[in-house]
Formats: sequence, structure tokens, C-alpha cells
Amino acid sequence: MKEFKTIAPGEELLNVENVTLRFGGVKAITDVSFNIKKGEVRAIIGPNGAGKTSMLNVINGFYHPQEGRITYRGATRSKMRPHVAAAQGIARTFQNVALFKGMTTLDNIMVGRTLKMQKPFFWHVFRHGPAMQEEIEHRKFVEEIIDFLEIEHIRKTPVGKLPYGLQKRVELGRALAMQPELLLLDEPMAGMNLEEKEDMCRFILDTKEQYGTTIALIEHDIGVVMDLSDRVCVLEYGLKIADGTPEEVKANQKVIDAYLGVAH
Amino acid sequence: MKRNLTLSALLAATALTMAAPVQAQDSVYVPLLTYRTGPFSGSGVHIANGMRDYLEMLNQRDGGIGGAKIVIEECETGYDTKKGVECYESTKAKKPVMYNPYSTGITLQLIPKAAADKVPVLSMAYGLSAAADGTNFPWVFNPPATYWDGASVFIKHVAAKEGGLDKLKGKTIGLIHLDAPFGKEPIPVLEALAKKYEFNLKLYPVPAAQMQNQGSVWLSIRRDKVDWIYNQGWGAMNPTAVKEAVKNGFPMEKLVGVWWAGGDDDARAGEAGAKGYKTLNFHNTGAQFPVMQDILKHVVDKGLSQAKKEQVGENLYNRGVYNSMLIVEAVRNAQKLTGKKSVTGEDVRRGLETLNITEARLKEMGMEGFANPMKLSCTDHSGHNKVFVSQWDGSKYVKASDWMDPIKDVVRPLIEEEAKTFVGKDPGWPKRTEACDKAA
Amino acid sequence: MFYREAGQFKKTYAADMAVFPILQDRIGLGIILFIAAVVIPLTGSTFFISSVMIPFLVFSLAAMGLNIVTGYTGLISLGSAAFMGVGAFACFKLTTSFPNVNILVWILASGFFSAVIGALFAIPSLRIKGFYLAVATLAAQFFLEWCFVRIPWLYNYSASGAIQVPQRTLFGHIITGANATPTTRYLVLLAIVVFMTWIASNILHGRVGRTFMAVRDMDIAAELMGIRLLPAKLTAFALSSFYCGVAGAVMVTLWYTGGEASDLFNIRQSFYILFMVIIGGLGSLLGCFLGSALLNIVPLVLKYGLPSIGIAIASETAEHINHLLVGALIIFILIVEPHGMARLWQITKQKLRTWPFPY
Amino acid sequence: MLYNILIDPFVQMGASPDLFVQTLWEGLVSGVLYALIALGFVLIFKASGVFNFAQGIMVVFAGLTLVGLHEKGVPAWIAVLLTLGVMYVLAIAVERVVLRPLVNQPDIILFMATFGLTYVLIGIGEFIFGGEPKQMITEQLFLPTGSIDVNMLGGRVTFQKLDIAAAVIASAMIIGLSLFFQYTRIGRALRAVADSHKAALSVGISLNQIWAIVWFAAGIVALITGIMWGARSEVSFGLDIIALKALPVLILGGFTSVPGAIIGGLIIGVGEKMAEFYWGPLVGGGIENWIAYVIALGFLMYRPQGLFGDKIIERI
Repeated sequence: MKEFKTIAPGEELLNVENVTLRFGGVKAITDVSFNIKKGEVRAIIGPNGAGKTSMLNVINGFYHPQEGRITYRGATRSKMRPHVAAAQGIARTFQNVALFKGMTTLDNIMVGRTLKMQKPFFWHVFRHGPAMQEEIEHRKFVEEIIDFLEIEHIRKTPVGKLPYGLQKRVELGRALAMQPELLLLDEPMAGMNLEEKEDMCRFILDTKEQYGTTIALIEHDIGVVMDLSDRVCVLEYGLKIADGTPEEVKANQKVIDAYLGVAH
Repeated sequence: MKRNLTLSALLAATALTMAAPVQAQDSVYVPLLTYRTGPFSGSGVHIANGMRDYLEMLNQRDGGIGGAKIVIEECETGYDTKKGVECYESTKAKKPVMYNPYSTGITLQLIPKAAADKVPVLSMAYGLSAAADGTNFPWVFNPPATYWDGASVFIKHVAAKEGGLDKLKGKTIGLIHLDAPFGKEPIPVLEALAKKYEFNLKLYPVPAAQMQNQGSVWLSIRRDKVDWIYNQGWGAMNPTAVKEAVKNGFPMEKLVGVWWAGGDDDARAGEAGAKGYKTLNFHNTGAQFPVMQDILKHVVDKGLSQAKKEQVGENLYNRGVYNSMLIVEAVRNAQKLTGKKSVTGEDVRRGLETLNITEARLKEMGMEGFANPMKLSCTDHSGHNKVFVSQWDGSKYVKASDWMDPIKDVVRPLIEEEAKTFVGKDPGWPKRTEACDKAA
Repeated sequence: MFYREAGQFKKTYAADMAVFPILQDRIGLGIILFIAAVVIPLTGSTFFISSVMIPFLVFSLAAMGLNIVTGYTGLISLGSAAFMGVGAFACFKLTTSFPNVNILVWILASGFFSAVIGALFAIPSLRIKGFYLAVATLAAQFFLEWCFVRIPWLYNYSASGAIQVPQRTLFGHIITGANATPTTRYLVLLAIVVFMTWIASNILHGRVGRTFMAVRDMDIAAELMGIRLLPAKLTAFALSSFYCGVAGAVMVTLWYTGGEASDLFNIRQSFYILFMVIIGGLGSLLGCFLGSALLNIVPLVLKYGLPSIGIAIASETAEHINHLLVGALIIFILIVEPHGMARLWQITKQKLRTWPFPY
Repeated sequence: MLYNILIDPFVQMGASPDLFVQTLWEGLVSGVLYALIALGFVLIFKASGVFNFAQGIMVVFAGLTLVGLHEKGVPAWIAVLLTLGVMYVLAIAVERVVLRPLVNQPDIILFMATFGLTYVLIGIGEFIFGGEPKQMITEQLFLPTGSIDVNMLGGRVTFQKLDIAAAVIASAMIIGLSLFFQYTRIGRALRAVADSHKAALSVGISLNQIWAIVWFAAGIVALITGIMWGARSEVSFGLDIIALKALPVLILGGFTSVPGAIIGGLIIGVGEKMAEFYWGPLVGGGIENWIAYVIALGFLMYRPQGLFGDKIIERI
């Protein structure tokens, strides 16, 4: 495996080239190429079943495309195990919240720190010395995130018991805990009311500013997408139909057809 | 965790109250570790009934043993070692005169415990064969014969039918056995005899979980062209073995079970085809003996037994009666030795070591023809007494051979050797300090 | 009213991360340990110590092992008894081969043998999940059971396959073999169990424990968090088997003194341990103790308790009722609270905090 | 050594073909019986997603009820009907007491609940009929006994009439069940439920009723299995461990496939008999106990979804 490089802001962080993904005979993604630059908010939109989530799954190595190449931080690969992706700074949230339901908010976010905790098993056996130091150190970091997302009051509540909006927030917190280079957000605002959406927008923008994280985002609320993102990529039936700034995409006839449902 | 504590406290209280002496004046407390549940209950129920009924009969007829009432307590083990040990621990405070563990697993557990607690263990023709060595196992008794004796008698029976010990040469003799300590017991002696008489020994282990699924074992027996089979099985294994033998056309008169493979139900399972099935035995079947009639009269007819009338006289029922007879005779012997009525476990151990049941005594007990005279000694806790072969005639077992002595010159040295290896490595094994009594 | 945490402020993260952050809990734990280590040995009858407390502790330890893999990591294992067996035979072999090394060392060391075997059988767990994995662990159960009978080296070639744990001492006290008093054996066992519970609690409250639970709750998400599934599952199985192995080792050395060892580690034992975990509470250390206590006590109460308070019940009927009751209890607990008695206890505690004014 | 493992068994097969055929037959018959138990599992798993651990004990329970009733003086055919009644009541009770309160719980919880059910059934069975093993009332049920000896391949092959009957009855039942699922209203409803609980609910299928029906169907299968197993050995609670053999069968066949259960059963049955007969002696025998699990496990590594199971696509 090639070396992963550090990418300067504005440079290309991720490049997807001609990716095709099939499940048996069904093509989920066909020959899609696009890139993500460091420091931008990149949106992927499209109607249901357009292959957006599959695209994210390809990026963080959960699905392996049959064709195409993916270059991340200067290293090209066709296959990457998800945990390697995670180790190289790709974090994500999920369309249907994928939190660890039996654990508390605090523990969920602490799991996000797993990769950064490397003290040997031996010390964990006694929960003293280095292991305890490490725990406390990371706990401080996690408390900062909790503070940032304003979820102090649910710190010790099992996440299964939380309302949907808060769960989404905890999930974002867990992804942030990984201090990712690239953050993939899969419909972070689905099913939220207006107020919750506004909060979430604020968190996303703050994340970008405070941590300098690059964000790729799938979202159905076109208003939110247009407001938040720097560039938008539009998929339909697994094909890329448009790519550009929000204004360019808005004006694109294919996009309008896709969303308004013109007969082909 | 508070709930947990209240429960434990409750239990502690129960345990303490139970530990209080229940022993009235002039009584002997005989705990019976029996199993009427579990995978082996099919055999266990009959034995339990027989044991209980004989003791109950003495209480009813004679008021106990030598004036001491027998306090009988059954404790259910389910043939499970853990429960068996629980039974032991829960009853040992009541000064039992001896234990009858009725499972090889439980016997193995009780062997060291009983020595420490000074209670004899009577594992009648089961348990650890090596325990026949009274020097190393002063507190364990396995009369009237060990599994090793049984296996050697089987070989003698084969020789008799084949026309002499020299005719064994080249024959193939199979051992189908439960794949557990109980089942593996006869292997060393059969191996020794195979060497001596130059026959081929084939082993067919049946895992406990496969007891009812013996198809491939019997196919192997057919393939290996086995001439005689010795069945060291128990519980559901036996009826299945008999059925499979019938099915595979194995000659029934060449299938010989150890005495525990001699349940009436075991043979019945093979229906008509099972006629001719043989089993070793050390007591007779049937209800014609005076002792059985007394049991029927004093116990069964009064509704004091769990046995049905027609079960009295069946092989395993009679086995239980025989076992209880040994208990009672040991207690009686101990009473004679000590002059006390309420004897203790230590007294009964002495009673067992000097046990000598003569023909005259058998007649007195109404057991003439039911059992054979037998004798134990301080070094010999099994006696290596005579056994015979019974045969299933389609509805009951009948005596099919004379009483035969085991091949003692092969068995005894093996026992002493095994006893040494069994206890040899343990620095804490109790050395025999008990004095040896002269026969009473 | 007395169970209040008001006024107990935590000034450091370390204090907040303590296993028992509330003062009353720590006092309660102290009392329980005092009862277990002082009151019971002084006042308990032999029967109570050897037939109630010792089995209770041994099974608590085994349940802890199973709970690590099933409750915390979400992998159903039906082979825990077999892994206990590995520990038991390892301990027997080690102490008979090297009699001069202290038995305590061997008891803990035998856990490592069990851990290796457990990890070996866990390799398929990456590819197979759920019930399929449960069946795979049955393969371990039956195969190991067979090995215990079929490899005479394990039981030092004794003719019947029975083993006899020799007498060993600790600080001059006899702790194994027939001459060890139940109280000594109990105290040694208690020390081992307390130590092992402390270790388990440490591991499960830290990074490793969180990894296990993440795998349990959503293994895919865990992988995307950077958790490598195979090592995580293998660690869980190894740790679980370690606990089971030690439980097996103490079972033969401190509870049974040997005997028909192969018989002790059969499939029914595995089920029995699983029931303890279900009834006690999946994913809870306290649950291991509660489940083990309940399943050890119910049969004893039925068999010995009822007759002693005058309810005559035939011992075989008690046995039948016991089956019925254990089964019904499992269903009942699952319906009332799928997380077992431990969760019920937690709920009670939660209520106690605000009692008598819940609003 | 290699010769013993790789070549000698096949030489033996060739040397005495009659024994080979006999082993094959034995394997097929036990395979059919495993398949019958597995079939009960599949029925319930398909319709309710419940992994019914209690299927094995239901077999024993049904057999025990039949024999127990007959012992109490009930004529055989009435005893069969009564047993069916008992199994029906059991199905209703399971649905009411176990499944309904546990609806929407994770699979593992339901699985564990069936563990509880196992012990309840053992308890009830022992309580009413006693714990000791019983003889199956083979003759009263007009099951054939005895055997047919065929002289072939230079030897003798024995076919038990009972085994033949078992194979015939099992096939008839499997065909019957497939027809039932294919062509009846309830069968269609069952298949709908198997596909999606929610969708089935939305078109007005009563889940509770369907569950009761599949549990009853599994009960009928259990009774027939119980009679067959019982007639081959005896009816006792020891059978439940053998019933666990249905689990590797399920692994091979996939949890949702009826043909899978049958073919898986036959593969396991034949595989274990062959392994025990030809390879068992090399390691001292007794391998029949675990070889089935190892076969299944090896297979699983290669094809995690089983022989007929659908390929698993993980989604997130």
C-alpha cells in the first residue's frame, strides 16, 4: 500500500475515477467520477435509489467496486478495508442511525476515540497507570465534543432511549471524536424538524471551521444543500448527471428533469 | 445483590435447621442416593424401589435391624455428579452408616470425601474397580465383584461355549461400551486377557449423546466379524443395543451384558428377537423367594412401595434388594462387633470388612437360591465372588450357567497396580490407619 | 431515602469513571464482601459452604466468561462448558507434571490454555454470525468433549478416565484434595473470584470493553469506526475462554476433587451457564452473580428447603418442578426484562434514588 | 498414515460393497430423521424468524404424550388424536405466552425464550408421564416391524421395514407440506409472512394466527418424528441431544429452505455414518458425535449462507 500524504487546503483530498459497483446483475453505480477538495463541503444529491449511500460505502471501503480507482490522500486503491479507511481519517454517519444502542452517549463517543488509544492490553487489565491516564485524556477530548454539540445532559443516557434528533447529534459527535480528515454525512437532517435542522447546519459549519474537516454530505433538503455546500454532485440511477457549484447545478436541465420527473 | 443475600440467608437458615440431629434413639440412618429422573432413570427407578422396599420390609416386619429402626431417606441425584455430591453434603451431618452412590461419577467424588468424613461407601459392583484394594481404599467397598471380575467371567463363559480357553485364540471379541469411566472400566482386564489367550479385542465406544443412535457402531461390529460382544452399557444404551443387535442379525446368545445391562426393559425392547440375550448376574430373578414374598406382603400390598406388583422380582428390582441386603448385613455385623444398636459409619466400615454371608445366613434371610455366599476381608473389599450368566427367555431372565469364579490371578494384580497409580501421585491420600478386625 | 447521591460531587474524571461512583454502592459492596469473607466462613454449615457457596462462585465465574462473549460482544456461544473442561484438564496436567509450582499459579495459567483453544474455535466467527455461529460453537463443545474422553494423556492414562486432584497447599494450608476443609477451599475460591471480577470490571469499563459492546450493538458501524472485527472477536472469545478455563480449573481443584471429569463439561452444563447469563442479565457482571445464585439456589430450595419447612415433596417431583421452574423463569424474565435481573436491580436502584418522592 | 486416511477406507468400500450399501442406507435413514427435525425448525423460522431450540424436545414431548396416554389406557388412534390436540394447545399457548409478549424483541431474545420453553416442556412431560424412558407403541400404530434381507453384492443388506416406512412417511409429509404451502390460502399467507412481517400485516394477515398455525404444523412434524425416533430406539428425554443434530443440518441447508433441510439431512446422515464407519476406527471411534458439526462448519466457511440460503448482502 502506498504512503498516505498530507494534503494542503484546496488540494484534491479524494478522487473517484470511473467507479462501477454491481450487486449480482444490478448496477448500483455506473462509471462515476468526482473529487473532493480539502476543506470544502461537498454534497451528493439525487433521487432515492440513485446510489448515493452506495457511493459513501465505496469511499470508506465497505463496498468494493468492480471497476474504477479511488485515490485518497495521494494513495490509489481499489480495495480498502473499512478499518483502514477509518485509520486514515475517513469518518461517517449513517442514514439510519447506526449508534451502539446499548451504550451511553459518552461511551458511544469514546468508541470514536478507539483508534487513538493504543496503550497495551496489559494496562487495561488493571485500569491503572497508562491506561487510566489515556482514558482521562480522551475523556477530556470527548467532553469538548459533548460541549460543542450541547449534549451534556444526556451524557450518561443509553442512546437507545434518546429521541431521533439527539441520536443524530450523538452520531455526529462519535464521528467527530475520530478527528477525521474527511467526514461523510449520510442524510444528517433526515426526519428532523426545522429547529433541529438549523442546529445541525450550525454544527456542520462549525465543524468545518473549528476542526478544518472536509465534509461530504448526502441530503434531500435542497435548500440546506444549496446553503451549506461548496460543490454539488448529482447522481441519478447510478450515473452522474451533473457536478458543480450550487448555482451551476440548479441551472442544469438534467437535474431539473430528474427532480421533476420528466418522462425519458 | 440484596435480594441475593436474603436468599442466601434463607438458605443458610434452612441448611442449619437441617443439620440439626434427627436421629432418634436406636436407629440407623441410611441415605439412599437414587435417581428416578434423568437419562438413566429407566434403570434407576427399579433399583431405587428394590432398595427402599427391602429396608421398609425390615422396618415393618422386624422393626428394623437388631432393634434399631432404619431411617430411610432417598435423595434424588438424577445420575448427576453435582447433585449426588449435594446429596452427600446435605445428609452427612445426620450420621449416615454408609453411602450407596449409584453412579460411577458420584462414587469417584465420594471416595476421597468419605475417607475424610469416616463414612464407608458401598458401590455394589460398580464404581472404581481398583477400590477393591482395601489397603489403599479402606473406606470403599465394591462387593460382590468388580467390573474386572465381570469381564473375566464373560471370557470364561465364552471359553466354556467355545470349548475351552485355548479355543479363544484367534477369536474376535468386541466390547461395546458407554464412552465414560463406567464404560471404560473393563478395558484393562480385557486387554490383559486378550494378550494371555490371544484373542482379538475390538472396542466400540458409544458416546453418551449417541446412546440411542448406534447404527454405525453395529455396522462396524458386522464388518469386523465379531464373534462375541460384551456390553458395558447403561440406561438408554442397552435397549438400543439389543434392538440394533436384533436388527443386524447378531446371534443374541453371543451378546452378553454386564450386570447393569440386564434390565427387563432392556431386553423387552428387542421384542421376540431379543430371546437369548445374556447378562451377567450375582443374584437370581423372580419373586418366588421367601424374602420377596415378605416384601410383597409387608410393603407392596400395603401400598408402601412405588413399585407395581409385577415389577417385584424383575432383575433390577432384585438388584436393589440385594444391595439393601448388603447394607443391612453390614450394619448387623457392626452391631455384633460393637454391641451397640445405633452404629456409626466407622462401625459399619468394620462390619463391611468382616462381612461373611454364609449359605445358612442366606437361608435365614429367605434368600436361599437368590444369592450366593460371599465374603470380604480387610485387603479385599470386593471379594471377587462368583457370578453367573442369565439369559432372557422372551419374558424373563433365567439362570443359564453355573456360578463362576472370576479369573482372580489376572484381575487381582491389575487391581493392586491400578490402585497404586490412582493414589500414587497424591501426597494427601489417606494412608490406611484403620485396624483390621477378626471376622465376627 | 438513604440511597441518595445528592451532595456527592465528582471533581475529577477519574472519580466520575469509577466503577462504583456512588458512596452507598461502595459501602454496600464492602458489606457484601465482609459477609462473604468473614460471616459466611464463621457461621455457614458445611453443606451451605460446599454445596451452595462454592458452586455459586464457580458458576459465577463461568457465567462471567460466557457473558463476556455473549452479553458484551453479542456472540452466542454454546460451548462454554467445553472451555471450562480445557481449563480443568490443563490445570490437572500442569499440577501433576509440575507439583512444586503453587497451584494458584496453575489455576490462573490454565486459563491461558483455554484462551488459546477458545480463540482457535472463534476464527470462523468472522465469516459467520448469529445462530450460525452458535452452531459452530457446538462443534467446539462436542469435539472437545470427545477429546477429554479419547486422549488418555489428559487424564494421565488412568484406566477409567477418572482424575484425582492431588493435595496441594498454600501458605501451609491444604487447599485441594480430600483433606482440605470446605471453608479453606471456599476462601481461596472467593479470593480468586473477587480478583477475577475486579479484572473483568477493569477490562470491560475501558477501551476493550467498549470495543466489545460496539461490535455487539452494530458490528458494521464498529468496523467503520476503525475497530478490526476479527481481532476484537478473537479477543472476546479468548478472554471469555480464559474465564471459563479458570472456572473449570477451580471447579476440579476446589469444588470437585477430581472424578469423572469428562462428565462435568457436557453440553447440558453449557446450557446451564447460558441460562444463568440470560436470567442474570446479558452484558452485566452483577448479572453473572445473580443468575448463578438463582439457578443454584432454586433447585436446592425445592429439594431441601421445602421438606424442611414441612412441605413434603418427593425428590423426583422436585426435580421435575425444577425443570419447569427454570424454563418458566427464563421466559418470564425475558418477557419482563430482557436484560435480566441485573437490569431489574438497576431500575430498583433508580427508583430508590428518588424514593419516596419520585417527581 | 496417509494411506490409512486417504486410501484404505475406499479400498474397504470396494472390498465389501454390501456393507457400503448398508452404511449408506443407515445414513439415509438417520438423515431422513434429522431432516424431519430440521423441517420443524425451518417451518417456524420461516414464518416467525424464531430459531426454535425447543423443536427437539417437542419431538420427545409429542412421543411421550402419545405413549403416556396409551399407557393410561387410551386406544392408540385416540391417543394420536389427543396428542395432536395437545400439540395444538401447545402451539396456541406458545403464541400467547411466549411469542406475543416478546414481539419486536431481538432474535437472540426469542431464541433464548425457546430455551426456556425446552425446559418447561421437559418439566411438564416428566411431571405428567414420569422421567423414565418408554417403549413406542409401534404395533398399535400399525407400523411394520421386522426386516427385509436382500442378498446382493456378494453379501447381505438388511432393510428394516420400519425404516422404509419412516422414509415413505417423511416423503409424504414433505410433499404434503409443500402442497399446503403452495396451494392453500393459509399457505400463501405463510409465505407472505415469511417474506415480510410488516407487509403481511398491512394486507390483513393476522400474524398471531399464522404463528399458531406454524407452531402447530411444527408440532405435527414433531409427533411424526417422535413416533419414528421412538420406534427406532425408545422415547426418552435423552433424545433431545440427538435432536441437536438438526442444527448442522440447518446450517448446510440454510435456515429457510425446506428442500435444504431435506438434502442437508441426508448429507449429514450419510456423512456421519460414513465417517464413523470408515474413518472412526483411526482415532478410536465415537466421532459421530461431532463430525456433523465439523462438516457443517467446514461448509460454512466456504458458503456462509448455507446450501440453499440467499446470499447475504449487508446494508447499512
